[in-house]
Amino acid sequence: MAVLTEEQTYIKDQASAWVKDKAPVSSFRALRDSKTGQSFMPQTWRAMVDMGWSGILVPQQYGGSDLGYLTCGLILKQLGRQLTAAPLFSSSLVGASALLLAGNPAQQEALLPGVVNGSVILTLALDESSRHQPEQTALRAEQTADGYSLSGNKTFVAEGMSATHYVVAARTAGTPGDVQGISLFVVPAQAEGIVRTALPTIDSRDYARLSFTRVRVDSSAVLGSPGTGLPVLECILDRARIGLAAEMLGTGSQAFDMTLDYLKTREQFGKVIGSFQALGHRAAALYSLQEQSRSCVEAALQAVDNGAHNVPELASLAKCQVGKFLFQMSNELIQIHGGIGMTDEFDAGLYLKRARVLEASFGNRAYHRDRYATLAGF
Amino acid sequence: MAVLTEEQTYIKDQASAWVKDKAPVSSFRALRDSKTGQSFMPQTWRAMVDMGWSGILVPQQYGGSDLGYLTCGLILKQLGRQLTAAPLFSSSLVGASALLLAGNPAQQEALLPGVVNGSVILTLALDESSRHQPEQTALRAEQTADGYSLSGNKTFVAEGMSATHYVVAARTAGTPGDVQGISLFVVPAQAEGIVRTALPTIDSRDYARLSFTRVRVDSSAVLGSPGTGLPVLECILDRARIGLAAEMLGTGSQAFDMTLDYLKTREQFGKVIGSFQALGHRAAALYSLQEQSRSCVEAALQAVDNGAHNVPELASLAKCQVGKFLFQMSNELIQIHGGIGMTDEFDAGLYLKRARVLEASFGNRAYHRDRYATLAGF
Amino acid sequence: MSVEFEASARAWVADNLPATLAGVRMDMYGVVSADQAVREAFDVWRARLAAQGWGAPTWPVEYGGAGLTDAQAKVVSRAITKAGSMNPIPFLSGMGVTMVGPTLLEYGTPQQKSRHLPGMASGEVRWCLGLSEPNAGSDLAALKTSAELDEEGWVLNGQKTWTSGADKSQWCGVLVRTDRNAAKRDGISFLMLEMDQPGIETRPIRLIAGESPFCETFFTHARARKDDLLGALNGGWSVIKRLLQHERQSQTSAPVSNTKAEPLQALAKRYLGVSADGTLADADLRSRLAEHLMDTAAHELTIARIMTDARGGNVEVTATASILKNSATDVAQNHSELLLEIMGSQGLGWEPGAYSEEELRTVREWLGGKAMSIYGGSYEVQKNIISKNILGLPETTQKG
Amino acid sequence: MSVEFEASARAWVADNLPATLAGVRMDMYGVVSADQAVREAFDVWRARLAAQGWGAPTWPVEYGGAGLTDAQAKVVSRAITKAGSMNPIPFLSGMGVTMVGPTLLEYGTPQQKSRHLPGMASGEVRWCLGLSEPNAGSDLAALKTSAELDEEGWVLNGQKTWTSGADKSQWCGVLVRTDRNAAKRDGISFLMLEMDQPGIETRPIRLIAGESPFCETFFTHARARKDDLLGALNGGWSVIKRLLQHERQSQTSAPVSNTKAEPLQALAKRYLGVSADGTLADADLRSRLAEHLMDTAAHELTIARIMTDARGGNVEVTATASILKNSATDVAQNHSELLLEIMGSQGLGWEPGAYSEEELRTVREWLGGKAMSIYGGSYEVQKNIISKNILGLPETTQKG
Repeated sequence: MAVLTEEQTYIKDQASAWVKDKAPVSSFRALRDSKTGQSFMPQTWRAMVDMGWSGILVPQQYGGSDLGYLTCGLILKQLGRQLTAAPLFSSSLVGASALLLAGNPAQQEALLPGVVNGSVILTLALDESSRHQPEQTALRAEQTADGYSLSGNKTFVAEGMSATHYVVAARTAGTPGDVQGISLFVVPAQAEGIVRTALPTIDSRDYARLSFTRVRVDSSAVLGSPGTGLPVLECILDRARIGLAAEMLGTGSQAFDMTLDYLKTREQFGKVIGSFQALGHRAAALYSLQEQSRSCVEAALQAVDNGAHNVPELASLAKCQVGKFLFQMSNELIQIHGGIGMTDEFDAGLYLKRARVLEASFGNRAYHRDRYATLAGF
Repeated sequence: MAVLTEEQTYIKDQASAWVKDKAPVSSFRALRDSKTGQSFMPQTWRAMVDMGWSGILVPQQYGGSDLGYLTCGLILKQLGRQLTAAPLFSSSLVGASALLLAGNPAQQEALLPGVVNGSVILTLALDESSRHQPEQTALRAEQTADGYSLSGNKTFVAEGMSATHYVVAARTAGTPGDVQGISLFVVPAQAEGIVRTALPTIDSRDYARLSFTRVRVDSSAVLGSPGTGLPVLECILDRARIGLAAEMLGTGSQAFDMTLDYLKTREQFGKVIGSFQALGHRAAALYSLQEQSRSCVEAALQAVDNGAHNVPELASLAKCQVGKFLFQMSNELIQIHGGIGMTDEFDAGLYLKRARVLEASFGNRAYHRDRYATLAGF
Repeated sequence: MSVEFEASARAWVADNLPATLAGVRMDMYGVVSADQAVREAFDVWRARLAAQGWGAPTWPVEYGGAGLTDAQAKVVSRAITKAGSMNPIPFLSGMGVTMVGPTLLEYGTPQQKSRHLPGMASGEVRWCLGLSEPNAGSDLAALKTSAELDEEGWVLNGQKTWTSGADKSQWCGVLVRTDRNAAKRDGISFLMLEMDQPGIETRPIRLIAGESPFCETFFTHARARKDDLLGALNGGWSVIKRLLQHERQSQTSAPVSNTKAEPLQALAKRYLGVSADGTLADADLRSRLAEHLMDTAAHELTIARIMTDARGGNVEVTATASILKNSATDVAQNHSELLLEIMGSQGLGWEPGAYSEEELRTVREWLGGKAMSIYGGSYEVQKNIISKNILGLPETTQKG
Repeated sequence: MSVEFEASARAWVADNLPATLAGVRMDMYGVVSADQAVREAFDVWRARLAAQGWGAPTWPVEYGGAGLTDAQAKVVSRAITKAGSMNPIPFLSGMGVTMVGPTLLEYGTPQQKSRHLPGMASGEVRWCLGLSEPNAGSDLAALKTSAELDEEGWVLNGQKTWTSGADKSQWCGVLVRTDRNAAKRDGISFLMLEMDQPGIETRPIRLIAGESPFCETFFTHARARKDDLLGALNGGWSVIKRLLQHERQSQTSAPVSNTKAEPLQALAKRYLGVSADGTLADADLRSRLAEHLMDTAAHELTIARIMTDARGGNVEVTATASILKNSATDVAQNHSELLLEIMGSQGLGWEPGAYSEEELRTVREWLGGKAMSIYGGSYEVQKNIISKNILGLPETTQKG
């Protein structure tokens, strides 16, 4: 990967050590089994904020460190390894990116400090059906005397129950499918007319369905220029896809390490199972997939930091390649562990379930293959 | 498979023995290296005719035995095993099927006896581009006072150089892409205005490109009713696809046997290479593919004999599944044989080359996946 | 086989199937209904089937069967299915009718047969099987659970796992080590014992898909009668090999799931919609869906071919049959993954609320289905069997 | 590294590259042209490069090199490429500059270096390598070709195969058995000998793709000078291991084919056309094409990552690098298969007439490319290396 700066190396090592020590998969399991309905532990989130992770993409003037996406990705990868639950991805990366790319100084001034100190959890509310289709946005924003009135539904909203604010993609003109007529709004979660319902997903994380009934916001809530929101939304989404790919890489890499360790220690027919050539060759193939998707993820993170022109291609590439790795890896994790892998007591199931949720987020492999082909002009 | 009749069992065993003994792959290699431009050995074809193979689909009244497609498939599979070159598939199956399905008594009377005694080689001239797209037929047939005048081009015509007659798909109305307006004609290869050029393909078999320049035929040359030729053409094509699938199954099965034999005899690192688990598992996967495609091919052959309603589905299924098997098998044939498999001296290359030609004939896998989906209503 | 028999079977079902049961769902533990009347009707139905010998129709009448041929048995079950119901007894007997019973018929003494078979055939006695042990996995022969003979009979000590239905069964067939000094497979015996005794404890296993029929089963000085040894002493390996063949049969003859429910392509169109030309909106998925449907058809045509060949007495049958366990697994698991992909974010639900029953069931079946490639001879073991027993490749060796 | 150097390199090329050569195609045997003038210009170009020490720029000046750093060497070759030509010497020297040379630099005596290196660096002496033997395949250490020492020197007997360019080379590096009694790998030595002698016969090997540079090479009392033993007696295994590392380097740094030619998607649109919405007419192929382009990008980004890491002195490099041989193979072979599919019946031509040059070349490259997963450490050997050396899994064992 890119030769890291001293600071990046420090943060990477810090994240790796901290996550293993303070937020390992066992604490996620405890949270899941506690049935408190809590989607993350406040003290975990607090610690991340104190370490400055919530401000990594935010300029100093708003209390952040402005270290960029590669640094943020290094941390997300570590969280992915231990399935650590926190709003870091949804708010500190996606929400912050939305404000940085589309917000005006006043909006940034109003929310970024909160994003950095953790008091604001700003998440994107986009999908309306079971699929990721930005241009199909249907939620309507009717112009009113002093602003807009939003009505419609959103679903699969990450951190949707704990969010304090939403970036809502809405239609100010046109019909679902039109690239024109989409606008972005920042809406407080407490706004009158918003009803949120928790989605009890297999990964026991925070996802919500939102219904908007004549939710009134004034004109200052518009992020960017009304009606032309799709291009900037795509920029936000590409950063989200790349950040998510970094988390997925971590999840897959941990699954790989667990499997490799099992191959080296588990005995059957009086032999370590890793000595069976067929398993060895499968491990080699998985390792190759891991290394290649890692190359894509790191290249994509750097491309964002360098303002490269091919961020869209790299975003679809990273999400798709790491998606392929994680899909196979999560299945092999179960298969190679055999019976024990099927028990809830063992962690394999947690990784498998999380893997499918991540795959369905921000466009699955088929979505990004199609997008990559379109971007490549065929 | 279907429990065979005594007669079918006899013919199957006879074919298997005769092909190994009289028309093995070594004689095909000799033919290829002879550079005589001959596409098959007359005595081989003569022997097949004498055994009655050329008349298996033809009713007794025209000198055939009317034993049906399953029997014909059993023979084609054996030819496929040894890459035996002969017009059996193109003329005795495809040509005969065209006459039986679309021909009137006069046309059948005129040509079927010749098809049976081998003096007539009747082959289908359909493709006009590098792809198999029946409805894209563009070769025009203009109505004249006493019949039609054909102008246009055909390519990838099997047995095109040795054919005595062609079944030509032509357009009497509409434009390429229209399902209406396609008609079938029987045209003598010697007809004025036909120029044929040999296509030197990798499998060293007989394929030709034909150009038609105002080729005059009278109305009696029309096979079936003019303008509505596509439905019956599809029926002919399905029989062709199923017959070809049977040949492909034989080619793949022989490749499998060669590979299995090599796995059992070839030593490396002081061990028989078949004892390496990774290779054993690959052999198991190939065996599974072979058995499953065999089920599809046999079911499809029987469906034709039973006049089942789902012949189109089974035709695409058989061509596609056996295509998948043959593709992987032909590559593994080379890979597992290693260096020796790369040499022209060894037969692996002959099977690999033939495999790709068969794959491209009468619709490749992608074509039949698409067709299967369409037939299934999505 | 005679048309009369078919007619008489239909007639019997018509006369004896309580109307209240038609179409009512049943699972491995009985009828799924809170309605008392339905539950009583179910007991009547079970009793009538048992009295008719149709709980295990191919078994001899003396052991609670009806002495029917396989063909006749098929006719019977078809008659019951046609009437919109099912024969619950094979399920109520746990591993009894499908596995332990057939093995008992071959290896059991007359006394053992009359003692154990009728209870299975009537569905009144549920059996479980104690085979796998922790840390043994696919290596069954490595089992450690021991049985020693004292004056009153066998004394068992050890632990089994993946014993399906152990917490609900009255009897258990268990594989034990009766000779520590013999070679792995030569020191094993097959014992039958009652579950309701102080020496046995069961603990249900929670799986990634949630609740499961599986248990961990602990034997602490558990007791089996001396004459409940099935087959020869230290001859348990041949008994179990036969028993597992019965298991494989019951597995591979099971239909592939998507033939039951709404066709996959219809469901896909419902979730994804279609393009202007009527094809599925997601062209990428469409190709993979078509390929999956073809693989499914190929698998089912292979089962059909094997059936025909078997009737024709073709010897290749067993060879071809060896691929079925894995191809059934491929088809079923791929089917589940495709369902999840089709349902998108609606295919990720764990608990009710925002998801349809179908969506929740799909997710649980997807998770539960991961077991198909692990239990009953793992995917890898199946490939070893094919490469060695069927293709005749030598044992795996050093190096390479 | 200094801008001046880059400028001076460009200047030198501008002054010394004969204008007639710009853009003229060259292959491993020299310039591809019938034009006498061009052929003479080519000899001039080679001589000037040699005089400049740029045939093997990183070698010491005393051995015909220019003592440049790797970075400087890259600058030189870029300067030549920019001028629309190439450096033919590495090709003219066969296995000399890329493999035998670097190994000689490490293991050779001063005498051996001055005797052999200048000829390689000037491109006047072509070298081949006699390593594989019939029936040895991936198991190099099983070689049988023997060498015995008599008063005049080494006497070689045996047969080699896959000796690339043996029929056109002046010298050969050959791996021979010098101690039958030692363990496989401990009885092997590396000898250098002249090809032009009565004891050596070569026979070209015809491949499935047609003509090939490979030969079978027969040694019958062939002779090598006593002091042409490279490395220690019976120490040939370490020599060859090093030499094969040089081979792998030259392989994996080679660019992936489709980055050169017309982009695959453009070619696909040319052959298949597009639908109303501008997407490729064959939607099924479109998905697989997209996946292939992504796999290609992932492979190339991995090469790039390794380069950066290497500069950063990251130790993980070698681990990651171990996947490149196979991923390069996957990408290249899949690329060829897709090309064939795209070209349809036009992608099946063996001889000119009805096919374009591009179509014929595609077919030959598809066939030739099957070798990628066989030579230079087969696909299987690569996976063994990864699982054992990189992932640390134990040697393959009995059973399973």
